[in-house]
Amino acid sequence: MVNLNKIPPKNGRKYYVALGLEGSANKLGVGVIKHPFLENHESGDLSHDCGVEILSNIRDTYITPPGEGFLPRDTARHHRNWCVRIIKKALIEAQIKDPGLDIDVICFTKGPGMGAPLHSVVIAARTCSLLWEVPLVGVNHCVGHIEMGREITKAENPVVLYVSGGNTQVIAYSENRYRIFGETLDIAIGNCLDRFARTLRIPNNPSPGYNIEQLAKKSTHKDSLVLLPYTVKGMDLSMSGILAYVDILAKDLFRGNKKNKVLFDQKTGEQKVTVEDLCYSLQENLFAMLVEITERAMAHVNSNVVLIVGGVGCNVRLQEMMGTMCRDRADGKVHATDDRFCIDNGVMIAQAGLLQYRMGDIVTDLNETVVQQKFRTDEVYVSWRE
Amino acid sequence: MFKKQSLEKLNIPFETSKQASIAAQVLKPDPQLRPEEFKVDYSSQGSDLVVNFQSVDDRVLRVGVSNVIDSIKTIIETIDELQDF
Amino acid sequence: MSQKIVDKVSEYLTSNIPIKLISQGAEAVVFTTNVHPYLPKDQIGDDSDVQYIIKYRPPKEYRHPDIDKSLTKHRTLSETRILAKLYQIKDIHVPKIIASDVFNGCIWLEFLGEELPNNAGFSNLKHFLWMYNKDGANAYDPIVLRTLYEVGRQVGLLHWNDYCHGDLTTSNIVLVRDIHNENSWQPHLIDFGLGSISSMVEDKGVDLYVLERAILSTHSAYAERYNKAIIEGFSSVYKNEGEAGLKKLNELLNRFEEVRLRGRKRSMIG
Amino acid sequence: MVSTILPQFPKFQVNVSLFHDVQNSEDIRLQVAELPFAFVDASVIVSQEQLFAAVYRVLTDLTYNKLRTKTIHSECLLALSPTSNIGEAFNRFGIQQGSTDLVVLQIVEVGQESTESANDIVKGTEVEFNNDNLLHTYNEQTLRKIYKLDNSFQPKTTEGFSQALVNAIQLRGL
Amino acid sequence: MSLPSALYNSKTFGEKKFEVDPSKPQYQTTNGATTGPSEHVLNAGQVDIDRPSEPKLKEDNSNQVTYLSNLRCQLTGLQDDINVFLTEKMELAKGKKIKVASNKDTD
Repeated sequence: MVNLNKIPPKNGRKYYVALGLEGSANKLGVGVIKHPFLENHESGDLSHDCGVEILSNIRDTYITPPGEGFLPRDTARHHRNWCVRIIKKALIEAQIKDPGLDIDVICFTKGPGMGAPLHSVVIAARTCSLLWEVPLVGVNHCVGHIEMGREITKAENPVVLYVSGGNTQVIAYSENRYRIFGETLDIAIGNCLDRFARTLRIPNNPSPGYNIEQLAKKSTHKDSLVLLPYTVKGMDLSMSGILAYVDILAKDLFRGNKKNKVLFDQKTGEQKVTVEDLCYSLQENLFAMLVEITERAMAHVNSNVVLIVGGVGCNVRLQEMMGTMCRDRADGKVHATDDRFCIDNGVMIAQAGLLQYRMGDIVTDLNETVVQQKFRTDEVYVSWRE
Repeated sequence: MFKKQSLEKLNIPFETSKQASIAAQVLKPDPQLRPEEFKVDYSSQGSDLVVNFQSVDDRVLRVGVSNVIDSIKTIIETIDELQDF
Repeated sequence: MSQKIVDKVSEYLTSNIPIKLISQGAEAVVFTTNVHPYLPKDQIGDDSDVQYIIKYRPPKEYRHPDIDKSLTKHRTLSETRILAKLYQIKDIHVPKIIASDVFNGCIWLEFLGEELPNNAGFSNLKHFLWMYNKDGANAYDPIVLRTLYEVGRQVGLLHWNDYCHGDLTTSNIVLVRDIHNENSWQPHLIDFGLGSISSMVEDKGVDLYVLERAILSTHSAYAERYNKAIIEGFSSVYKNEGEAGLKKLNELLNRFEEVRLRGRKRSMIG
Repeated sequence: MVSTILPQFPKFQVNVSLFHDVQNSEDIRLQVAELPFAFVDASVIVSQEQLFAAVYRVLTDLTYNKLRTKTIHSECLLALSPTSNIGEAFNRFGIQQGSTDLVVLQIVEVGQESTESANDIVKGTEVEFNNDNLLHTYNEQTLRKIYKLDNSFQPKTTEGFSQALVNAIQLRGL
Repeated sequence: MSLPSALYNSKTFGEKKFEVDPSKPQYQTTNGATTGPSEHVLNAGQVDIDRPSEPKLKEDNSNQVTYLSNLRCQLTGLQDDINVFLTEKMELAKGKKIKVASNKDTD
């Protein structure tokens, strides 16, 4: 029996307030949320329906010039230099008057992610905790995505497709863990898209994936797809081979290498494939693979509900494909969220962290707050679900 | 013992002993990436934060010291901006 | 189940072939029928209990038609081809092919397995293990461990002959009860849509890893012992092949371990 | 004569007769192109299953416009073959000079049954087209060679042997 | 009011003391000379929009920066001094020419 009210709200209030800090990759996010204190949370699995109120959700993304990825050192510098300003902005927007009185818990991303950026945020989190005398909770980034997605969409027990710059996983809940049913055997989908974008000098603002999506829409040769390798292995997939293949095409396209038979007509020298076409083909191919492994996991665990989370999850084409797949399954339904919650943010860390806090799982020694670059989704004991 | 290069007594005078103590507590938990090449210890003495570094060479010392100072700057800014929010 | 898919299959098969849906997997919809696609009725005998499997890969509207056509053809063909090859290998148990239409993504197969007692479901490995994982049952019953050993042997035979399954889940292993001994189950590997002919130790290592994870994800509490039994059965095939077999086995198990570690340690940057 | 309709292809009727002690195979061979039948040497037919699997393949290919030969009956010989070489298929499965046992196959559209019957053409003893009667005439060694079956493959029963041929028929040309 | 300071010590070099002179401009800014974006992204055309926040002013309208902001500025200057010194020593050790007052971070 799950009791989400194990720890009562501070100062006899009828609600909880949590501050969430996220900085595991190139986004720095701070959010403040509120959970009403509800009697029916004392029994039963209602962790997907906390009645969350988002008091603020501020994000700042470290942007690099076209053709460049984000390096840990510069990303950490961005987070360090913006962190306090963003926290302040989030507190003001949330109308927090006295953090020490108003905030029940400070939640931070413990991992997985890039070490230096994670560390720069945890320094601020620890300082706030000691300064305001508010307890800390370390959150698994992936669990943050899942909990935020569940709360926003109210999807009770979905198969989760988690797709971002560093992750590609198909997850389903079972016996107090988010278990990984399928995942990439090499690189993540976002990484694959980002690196492709770099070769073609597609801008990183607001994100390479978003720009690929916009370019793909403009493809004028949608009827003739550039065929790419399709590498689904059971519920797993592999993308490094696809990247290598499409990257050669991208390079030849960027340089105008007329010898490439896929891109240029060998007789007339005419260009057959545009940047837009290549973006379209890559998306169609990669997303078909994602939808397929998701459907495989659904068939395996006998579920008909999907939740898409992670930065790549706000791609409308991916959502549309997933929706079509679900429609063809019995009463299937796809849930997704928009960029406010899909892309890394502080609110999701607050949501998962507050659930953890309400179950009594808090940091008792600052040594527990050391960040973990590698922190698998299934390592977390999910105490807040049946 | 690798004590070849050291930066002793990096001394940071905070406003209060509580601030200095918070800074030391915040910095202490993180393990060094290469403990065989670089060592740090933190303590608060009154309102001062005192940090001692030891390293096998100047390169490792430079990276390590600068990272710690970066963190201290974050701590100072956090306290400065959020103490009496 | 979308009626559209059923309608499409019914149209393809015509009303002369009554079908019953038994499962909607991710890529294929599986039906049973009691009509043979080409043998005259009077030649089959009066046994109306005989059933056949129709495995249909419906066009997937979510994916681009070019990808869809190519995948459907490729997988149906590859499944047919592999089943045909495996059929000729001694001691490997796979369903027999009755007919295959790769352009329409349709395969007719021999029906295998049965309904487990007490509504425990169809006799695939998943349901079988669940049946023994229930309260009151012995999860480590010798029947279970022997069956898992046999599962391992089937995979071992597959790999020894340089075939990989590509999707070894517990639902893709069907158990057929021995007609002479009701406590003896012969595992049959099914669903070779992602199968391949491969001598690469990597592919085999991944195969074993996928199976191990499948057991772990649906039978977590007993996974360790279960996986051990599978590996014992698997190894027995290689050990039967003398020095060369042992050498290959070691190489394979080492790679399996490597794949497993890779899985655990895989960079997980958020 | 076995006369049947494959459930998936109700527009076509399939008639099959088996003849033993055929005396006029040479005559038939000469006019084979004009006759609306497929004449198959029975030494390469193991089972009903093998023959009907080929018919199924022919009707599928016909439905989806994938026939490789000129007529539905020549297609039957190709469909029996594990390779796509048409000449080879005719040589291996078609009626031979000295053929004494013949399977005569006819596919006609329902409602357009021809008046011509296999009995009018073949001079021999018609027996029922069934597995038992095929048992005595098929040549396993020839079939092993044609279907390239490995010697390690030693099925316990004729059905087991037949299945390997069915497999090959499904996969021809793919 | 005491100032941040540090002491370097090595067997081969001896001691070097780092001290802050509050009147000099490099101890009055939060934007350090050695803690900018890495050379690599600057070369790729990065415009630095991620500088540290400005020092905070006291709330008494005195137009003076707070004690902690002052400390942060001084520490920034001290960090630059230490970085420059250690960078020079590293280059010396490598037998390379000393780049005087290099404002580029090298880690």
